[in-house]
Amino acid sequence: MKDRTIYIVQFITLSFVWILAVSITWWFIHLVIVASELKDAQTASISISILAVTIFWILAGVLSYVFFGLHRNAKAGA
Amino acid sequence: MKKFLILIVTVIGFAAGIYTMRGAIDKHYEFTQPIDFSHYVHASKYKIPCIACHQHVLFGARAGIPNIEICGACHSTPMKKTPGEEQVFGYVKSHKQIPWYSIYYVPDYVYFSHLRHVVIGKLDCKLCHGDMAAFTSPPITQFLKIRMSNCIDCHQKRHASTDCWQCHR
Amino acid sequence: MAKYGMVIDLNKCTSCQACVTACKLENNVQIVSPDDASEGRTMFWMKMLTLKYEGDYPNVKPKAIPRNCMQCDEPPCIKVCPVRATYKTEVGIVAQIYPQCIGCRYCMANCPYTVKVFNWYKTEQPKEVEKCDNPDVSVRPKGVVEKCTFCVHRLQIAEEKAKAEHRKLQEGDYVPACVEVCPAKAIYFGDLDDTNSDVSKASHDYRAFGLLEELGTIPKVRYLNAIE
Amino acid sequence: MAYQNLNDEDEVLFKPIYETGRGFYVLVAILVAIFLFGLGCYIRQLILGLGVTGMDEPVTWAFYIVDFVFFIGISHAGTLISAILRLSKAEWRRPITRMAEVITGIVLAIGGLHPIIDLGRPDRILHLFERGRLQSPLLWDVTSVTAYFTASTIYLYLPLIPDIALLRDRGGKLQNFYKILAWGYQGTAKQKHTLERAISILMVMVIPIAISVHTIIAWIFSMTLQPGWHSTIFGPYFVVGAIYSGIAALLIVMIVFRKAYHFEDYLKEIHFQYLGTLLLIMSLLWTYFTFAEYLTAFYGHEPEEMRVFLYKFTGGYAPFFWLMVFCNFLLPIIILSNRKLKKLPGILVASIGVVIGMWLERLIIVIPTLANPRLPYPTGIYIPSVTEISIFAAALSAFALGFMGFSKLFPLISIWEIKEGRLQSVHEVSKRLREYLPGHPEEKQVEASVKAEI
Repeated sequence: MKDRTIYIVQFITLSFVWILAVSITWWFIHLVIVASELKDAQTASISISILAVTIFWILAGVLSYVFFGLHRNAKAGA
Repeated sequence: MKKFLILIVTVIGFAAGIYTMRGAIDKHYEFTQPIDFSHYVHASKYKIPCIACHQHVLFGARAGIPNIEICGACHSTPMKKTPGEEQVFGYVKSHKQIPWYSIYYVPDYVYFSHLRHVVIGKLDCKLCHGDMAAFTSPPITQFLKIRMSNCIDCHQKRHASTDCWQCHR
Repeated sequence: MAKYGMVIDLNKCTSCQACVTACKLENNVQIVSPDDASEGRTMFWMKMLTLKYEGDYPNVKPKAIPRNCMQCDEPPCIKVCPVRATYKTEVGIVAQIYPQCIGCRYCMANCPYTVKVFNWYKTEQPKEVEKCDNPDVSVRPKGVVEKCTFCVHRLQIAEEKAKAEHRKLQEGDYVPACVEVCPAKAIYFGDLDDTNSDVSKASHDYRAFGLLEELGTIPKVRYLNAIE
Repeated sequence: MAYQNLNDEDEVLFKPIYETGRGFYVLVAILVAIFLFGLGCYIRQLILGLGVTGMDEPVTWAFYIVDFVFFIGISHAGTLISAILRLSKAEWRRPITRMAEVITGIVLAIGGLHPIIDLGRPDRILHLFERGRLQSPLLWDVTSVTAYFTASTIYLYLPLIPDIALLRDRGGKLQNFYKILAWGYQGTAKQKHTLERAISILMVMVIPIAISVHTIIAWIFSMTLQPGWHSTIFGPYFVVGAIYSGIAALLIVMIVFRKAYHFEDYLKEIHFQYLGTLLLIMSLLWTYFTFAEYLTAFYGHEPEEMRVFLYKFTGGYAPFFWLMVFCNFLLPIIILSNRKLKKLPGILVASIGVVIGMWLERLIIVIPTLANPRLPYPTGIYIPSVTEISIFAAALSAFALGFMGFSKLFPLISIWEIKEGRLQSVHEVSKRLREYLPGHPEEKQVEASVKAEI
């Protein structure tokens, strides 16, 4: 298999983590909006979502850091 | 490798497809009403108001489909010779109810009251049922699809209650 | 806004269970098969709760009280619902929205009165009562939690009728089935905020108490203690 | 695919990936059969409703929730132990961490599914996303389990990258698979640095996430008003129990795979000794928590609390309760504090006892409270149905299958960490030791004394 395709597939697998992080953020924003519309436990929703969303973004960030770090620092020509 | 790519693309495509199709899956009506009833003739030509036949609208939850008692009130003597009227006579004479198909229905866990919407809320029938007076044959699909999002949209627009228990039971 | 509540006078209550039957029929509560009942899956929204047995063997006198949903003002069940299927309405009734319920049974685990019941199987009424189904109340599908709603469908209809007649909802326009049927007139029902209503007066009676009041759930179903 | 013997120093660790015996396939077949039976039972439950389980009116949460808490508890083996050992630079961690992380990943996936199995209407699971209510502990749980699963998978994957690169460089089967997963790792100094940095960020992050997961599971119970659940120490109590059962599960897995794959040279007696000591400490800690929990309930003597208390101690659940005390307290303490018994068979027995005991503990926590509601309802004893038991068996076999599948794709012992240990750690550790010691002992002096010691 060509290196190029391998890189693309790796990139797609990495993007899954970002899809997860973004969709969870989206989900939590949606829940906070619903909570504020219904005036039902807004503060709890906001604080919990801030906590959870940060964790997912950090995790996705760490994984991307490794991905790009490994590719940038690879030996030339390989 | 190609297999893997194809797999991913199909999975994503499938998910997207389901998501977009979610609302589009509708009940298809494949039947013809027993009589080729023309709302146009009744409501537009002879200017009969809706509630003259759909009488239950004023009194309760269900609108009810008018049947031989109401039809027979006018069609006891022949007015015009059309095949449709012949059929009505047939039903009226033999005291048989006309087997209309109901198109608009709500699930049993929803309380939809015509009284509340038409009498208290003073809504126009056209809002949900469309301009029935223009129809020359009986409708076969819902004009406003009966879906919770449609209810909620309208309730929010008109500042009606969106409290769950007002409609769910 | 009204705040509906109920007071059950245990002095008048004869434990005849008319309310239990009326509730079952009014709300299409499933009549389970004997096999299921023996497994502990009976379904009651209104249930006779035997608090204690008085006397010795041949002359045992069970002391039973009717128990429905307490319609708490601070309901523990709504706090834990993950999907907002149960919530407190503005008239104070704790509603259960069946099409929303995912059947996690967390509310059942958190209800100190254990009033909620779960549909273990698809609802299949015995043939004899099939035709008695009340069209005003939906038949719950399998896998959802249900409970006493103070016959909220009656409120829907009563409110609508009053509005159509351009008047306010009066006392007695809306009463749940158990109140209507009680032969001893032991159950008072009405607006707790209205100081003139029977129920409001009764709830401030010196005999009044609530079940497990100490938990801070503020039950809106209260009892009048029986005096021997 | 033929097994490529490259005469690597750690050839034994590569061997299971390329060679598969007949026993393996037989075992897989049996496990798949068990799993399929459980799946069938679940499908039956989907069609007929939750009535096929043994749950009834007051006992509305039973086996599935018990299994859920149990599996999530086991998952703490993993990441938590591996992160703590890595963080504290315990050198003996090297052959252990990988297995611990794999346990976490697989068990979390299985445990996380259990609440869905428990739902009456799993088809409405989307309501959680559309109309979720963040005040409900169940939603905290969904979030934290997802976060933990993501974190632990990443934490499993990152230390796996150098090993995948090793497999890639050997050639042989699944070339493209390894090429994709290796992420272009070649072992350059900068790459190593990147990886190590990421791992150290993750191990700091994983510990609070892991603790939060089990605390939140405890909160599902303790946030309610029910007697026996409404307790402030439930959070730490569950975490301690989770780590306890996790270590036991890890020991079982280690002993089994040591035997099956001939890892005797890597998993030495000393590893089991250390982990056994850890198990003993957790056992004492668990006993302390249990004692504190029940003593407060007993001393307060609230009637409702006492009803649950007596139900556990002398009532219908007494056999399970005392079996739990035996499995979690007596058995491990007798075995692990006795030098003669603290050998591999003894540790295996103690670990199995602990796993069973911790499962019973979850049972003891969930069911007696529900079986004794505050108001006087008639209650019977809860008896699980075939469906529940077979789904539990299916979950266990899914765990075994997952682990076996993993062992056929990746090395179960972190090869690069072993190599690194050989090359660097001896030197590093002696240097570190010198830092601890008062005075300034010379390097040669230390080496001489170390040699003399050996």
